[in-house]
Amino acid sequence: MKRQVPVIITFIVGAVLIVSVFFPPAERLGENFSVFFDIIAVFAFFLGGGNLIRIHGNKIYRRQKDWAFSAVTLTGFIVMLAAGLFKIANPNGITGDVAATGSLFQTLYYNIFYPLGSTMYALLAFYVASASYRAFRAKNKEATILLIAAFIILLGRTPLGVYATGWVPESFSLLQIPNLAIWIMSSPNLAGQRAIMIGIALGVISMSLRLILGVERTYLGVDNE
Amino acid sequence: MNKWGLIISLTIIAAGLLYLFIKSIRGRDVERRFIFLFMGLAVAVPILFNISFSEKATPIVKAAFDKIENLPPGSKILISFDYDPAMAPEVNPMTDAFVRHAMAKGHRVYFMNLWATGQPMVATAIDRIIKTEFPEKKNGVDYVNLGYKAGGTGVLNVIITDIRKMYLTDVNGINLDSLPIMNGIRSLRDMDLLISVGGGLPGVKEWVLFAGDPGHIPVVGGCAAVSAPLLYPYYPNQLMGLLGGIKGAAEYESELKRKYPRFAETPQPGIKMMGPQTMAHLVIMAFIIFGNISYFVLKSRGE
Amino acid sequence: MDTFGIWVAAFLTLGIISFLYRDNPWYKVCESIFVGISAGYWFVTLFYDNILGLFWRGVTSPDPHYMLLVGAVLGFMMLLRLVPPIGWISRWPLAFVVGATAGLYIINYFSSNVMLQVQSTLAPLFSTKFGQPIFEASLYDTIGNLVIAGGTFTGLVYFFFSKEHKGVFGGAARIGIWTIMITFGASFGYTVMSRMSLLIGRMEFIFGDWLRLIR
Amino acid sequence: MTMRGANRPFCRFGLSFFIILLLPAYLCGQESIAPPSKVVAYDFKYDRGEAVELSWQLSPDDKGNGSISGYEIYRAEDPLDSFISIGFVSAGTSSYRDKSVYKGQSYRYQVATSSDGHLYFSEISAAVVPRMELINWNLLNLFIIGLFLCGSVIFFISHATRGKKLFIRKIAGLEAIDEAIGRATEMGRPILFVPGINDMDDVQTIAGITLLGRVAKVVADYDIRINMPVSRSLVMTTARETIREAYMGAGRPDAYSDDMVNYITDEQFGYVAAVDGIMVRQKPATCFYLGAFFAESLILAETGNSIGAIQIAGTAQPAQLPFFVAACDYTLIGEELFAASAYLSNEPKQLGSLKGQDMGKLLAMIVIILGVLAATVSQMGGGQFFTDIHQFLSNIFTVQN
Repeated sequence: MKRQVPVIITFIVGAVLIVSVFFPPAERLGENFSVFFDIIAVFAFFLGGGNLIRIHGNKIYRRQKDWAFSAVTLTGFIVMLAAGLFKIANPNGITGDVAATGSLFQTLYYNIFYPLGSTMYALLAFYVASASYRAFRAKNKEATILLIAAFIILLGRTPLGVYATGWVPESFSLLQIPNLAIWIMSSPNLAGQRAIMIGIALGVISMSLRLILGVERTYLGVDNE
Repeated sequence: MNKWGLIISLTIIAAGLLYLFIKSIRGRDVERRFIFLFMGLAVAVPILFNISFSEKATPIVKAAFDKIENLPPGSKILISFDYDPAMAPEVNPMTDAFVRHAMAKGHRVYFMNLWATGQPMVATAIDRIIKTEFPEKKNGVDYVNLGYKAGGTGVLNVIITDIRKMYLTDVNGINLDSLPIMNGIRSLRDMDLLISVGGGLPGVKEWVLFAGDPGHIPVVGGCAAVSAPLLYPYYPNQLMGLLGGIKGAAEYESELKRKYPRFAETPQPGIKMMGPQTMAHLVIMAFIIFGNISYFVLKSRGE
Repeated sequence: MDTFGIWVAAFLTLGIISFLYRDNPWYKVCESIFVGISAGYWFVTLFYDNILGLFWRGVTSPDPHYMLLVGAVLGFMMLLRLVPPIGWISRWPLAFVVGATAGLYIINYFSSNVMLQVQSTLAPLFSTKFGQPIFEASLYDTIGNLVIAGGTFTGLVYFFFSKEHKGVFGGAARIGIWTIMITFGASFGYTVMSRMSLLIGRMEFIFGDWLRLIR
Repeated sequence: MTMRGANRPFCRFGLSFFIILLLPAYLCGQESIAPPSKVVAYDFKYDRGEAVELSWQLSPDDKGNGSISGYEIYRAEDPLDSFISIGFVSAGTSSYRDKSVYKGQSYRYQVATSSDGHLYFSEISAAVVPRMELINWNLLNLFIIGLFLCGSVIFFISHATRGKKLFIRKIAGLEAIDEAIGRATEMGRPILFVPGINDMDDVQTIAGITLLGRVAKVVADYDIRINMPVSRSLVMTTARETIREAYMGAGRPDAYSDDMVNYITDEQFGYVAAVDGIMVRQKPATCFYLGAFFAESLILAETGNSIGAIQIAGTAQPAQLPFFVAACDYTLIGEELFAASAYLSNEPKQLGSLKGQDMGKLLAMIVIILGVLAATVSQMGGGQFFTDIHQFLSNIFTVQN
């Protein structure tokens, strides 16, 4: 019972959703399922948030290494929760939009969340640089092709590409770097994308079928017998 | 100032490149931190000296521009801000340009988000652009902010048949039925154009797959440069036009400026950001070259 | 943003950047703040949008959507994990989610990624208008079309699982992986641009909003 | 003011306005511009009764020279209520799909040529009632091809279950998993498993979790520490269940602890900041990145590289693949991620499904070759036969909606 019911649920839900596409009266079932998922996700957050409090609370309680940082995390979490749920300093009071201008929630968002998020993202520029230096090396044929394609595209996005091949006559305009870059994007790139996309879709179909048919149930922690 | 700035930046960058070149010729690997520092400089210097280049719209950007330009005034355009603060520097110039264009052309604009973190972005865009540059436009008549709903593609699955199943009110809690702009709008299918600006998931691709395709509604996209190659296959059949990264935004801005002289003096963050961007590109290319030089030097020594 | 806010933001920005040098307490503080604040942010947003906005408003509206209760029951089952003797019930909503995802993905990927992508590949190799002599075709377009059709085909060959990559088949798979590598290279080249913009954004904040060195 | 602008208030004032606008059109317009003719409205087939198809014959004055700006579509509920404008199409268009109708309600339509601020109305169409059909025959092709794909997967699954031997080629990234785990054992350092940043409603995450099941089995056998920070609560619960079962299977349930899997935060970069911290502090010997990844892919991979970890990545996000390919030791490209769990299970049933999806690829390849050839030959003047083949293939791969 413990093991069979989930497999049956997966089968029924999956099968019904697939079939529903072909029957207009049932066409909208998918919507309801999406809505259910949203609600389930919030309930699950009680587990996640609870886990966050438990882990960091334990660290502080036991004075483990770096417990002070756990205290910072926990404070941040609670302050943000309070600011949002009680709408602290919200100009429109408790009925206003939670992210109204001037509220503590929005202030924290703009002065803390925003700079942290965008800086973390901006670190990528540095990592792209180190990866270009370290990883983009012509170790074999595949790596060389990747490298050359990347190089041409990069060149095509700079004025350098325009000057470098500006002398190429109009009748061979494809060999001018900016045109070549566009050609790469619209021809071989398109072909590769398509092959990857079709492949992914077939992979998804096969994997989904394995899930629906109960062939694959590792995710339930139930090993296949 | 501009000229000297250019000279100084080029000198600094040239010195760094020379150092890297010598290192790589000797077959030594450069420490990561030096690469990081150099990269930082290559971007910072052009920003400080405000170096920029001129732009011309490529066909795919022009297609996006023309799509909005050719809709009759009063058309219904939905703009979805599907990004977060982290992505904002790259895609905000696009939403700015789209909003300016739609407002100047007299379209009706419906804002929404599929990303929770994008919600405040709409509010700032309304404050910064509509309220200051188009004070005559009225909330609820010329534009409306529907706000954010969780569920990503799930939201699209719902609102393609019925917007009110997801959105009972706008972001300020006003019942949709009392807003003139919502008259006769039942679902996404009543929109004349969908614009999604975003770079992750859900983003432009989901708008195409879950809204544009099933509803036969034209979609125009704006995305971080990283997602652009992924979206090329959808152009021009499923996606009417696409702004890829800052370059796309800069091209759109230049087109907007050309067509509407009133925008000549408004900020053009896209065009402005292309300066440091170009410099960074050159430096990255140098890194790739030097990395390979040092690889081959090392390899020839090893054998 | 007021001055204090800008200084806070600058402190946090530089803290994250300091990680590039090495892990350090400044970064750890920023990291801890980020984790706490963002987890709180998401919970608040999910609460207002899904619980209050979607569920509560839906159930209490004059025309109540009682279907939403099913979602709530499933969500509640999830919480039963906290009660070990009947914790296994929490697998039901999970099974539900997996089934629904599998069902929805099959249809969406099938119609958009398989059908449409195959269909759009079915183009003639020569881009002439019907009836025009073949020599009018642009050479570049013809090469491009050939590459698109051939690249898609060989790319699919590469992904074949049930046949060894040997002989002609292996050769085709080889061309396939090369095409895919060009795609990756192109993606990389394009992405670099994206990443720089973000750094530019942060730098503009530091030099402009904070240090006021640029306008 | 353009005609379209003038029509907005029209919607609201209904009949009275209609007459005011209509009169001048009849009085002064007659001699100059002709209205469209033969307006036919019919129920859009195989939907929920939410669309009406409209077609008409273009006005003889619509010669594409800009003399008319387009057609304004009017609709009235039957029994005759006032006509209101519901849409506008540009000149040269002779059809419209009205998607704002209600099932069971009867409607009549009228189309007006719009020129120079004047409207020239057609006859009123016959009444039409949108109906809901039970079966969507428009999707018959989707059904048949889908049946072939799913059918071949199911066929090979059952084929394999009957004990038929199937060949599956080696996938390098998967062969490396055991080696990577072995390395962690030797070095006595933990394994880091990142299942991407999406929730369980993304099939990539599910693929990552199924792979976790395989990895956890080995981990439980060798008693290696596994650390799995996640960014979604639902993924956390699922992953715990998966790892716990793996430990039970290995006969060491007491070695399992909930602390192996931790929820960090839903926020993408908050999560990345924390995972980066974990990496530089715990120095895992092996890092797995299997699931849906976005911008964080390179941050993770470069940080992992700086601590000298073996890295195995897999995602179906094409935009992130180049970074993983460049910075990681092994990368599962797209489809390989979904095939991975089946491959590693080494069970005939699962391997059969891989053979089944190859049939899908074969179909796509055959259609591409035939279609491209037929299109090319027909382009070169090869005759109706080839045009028909191309048209046929193109049609069966077109999804109508």
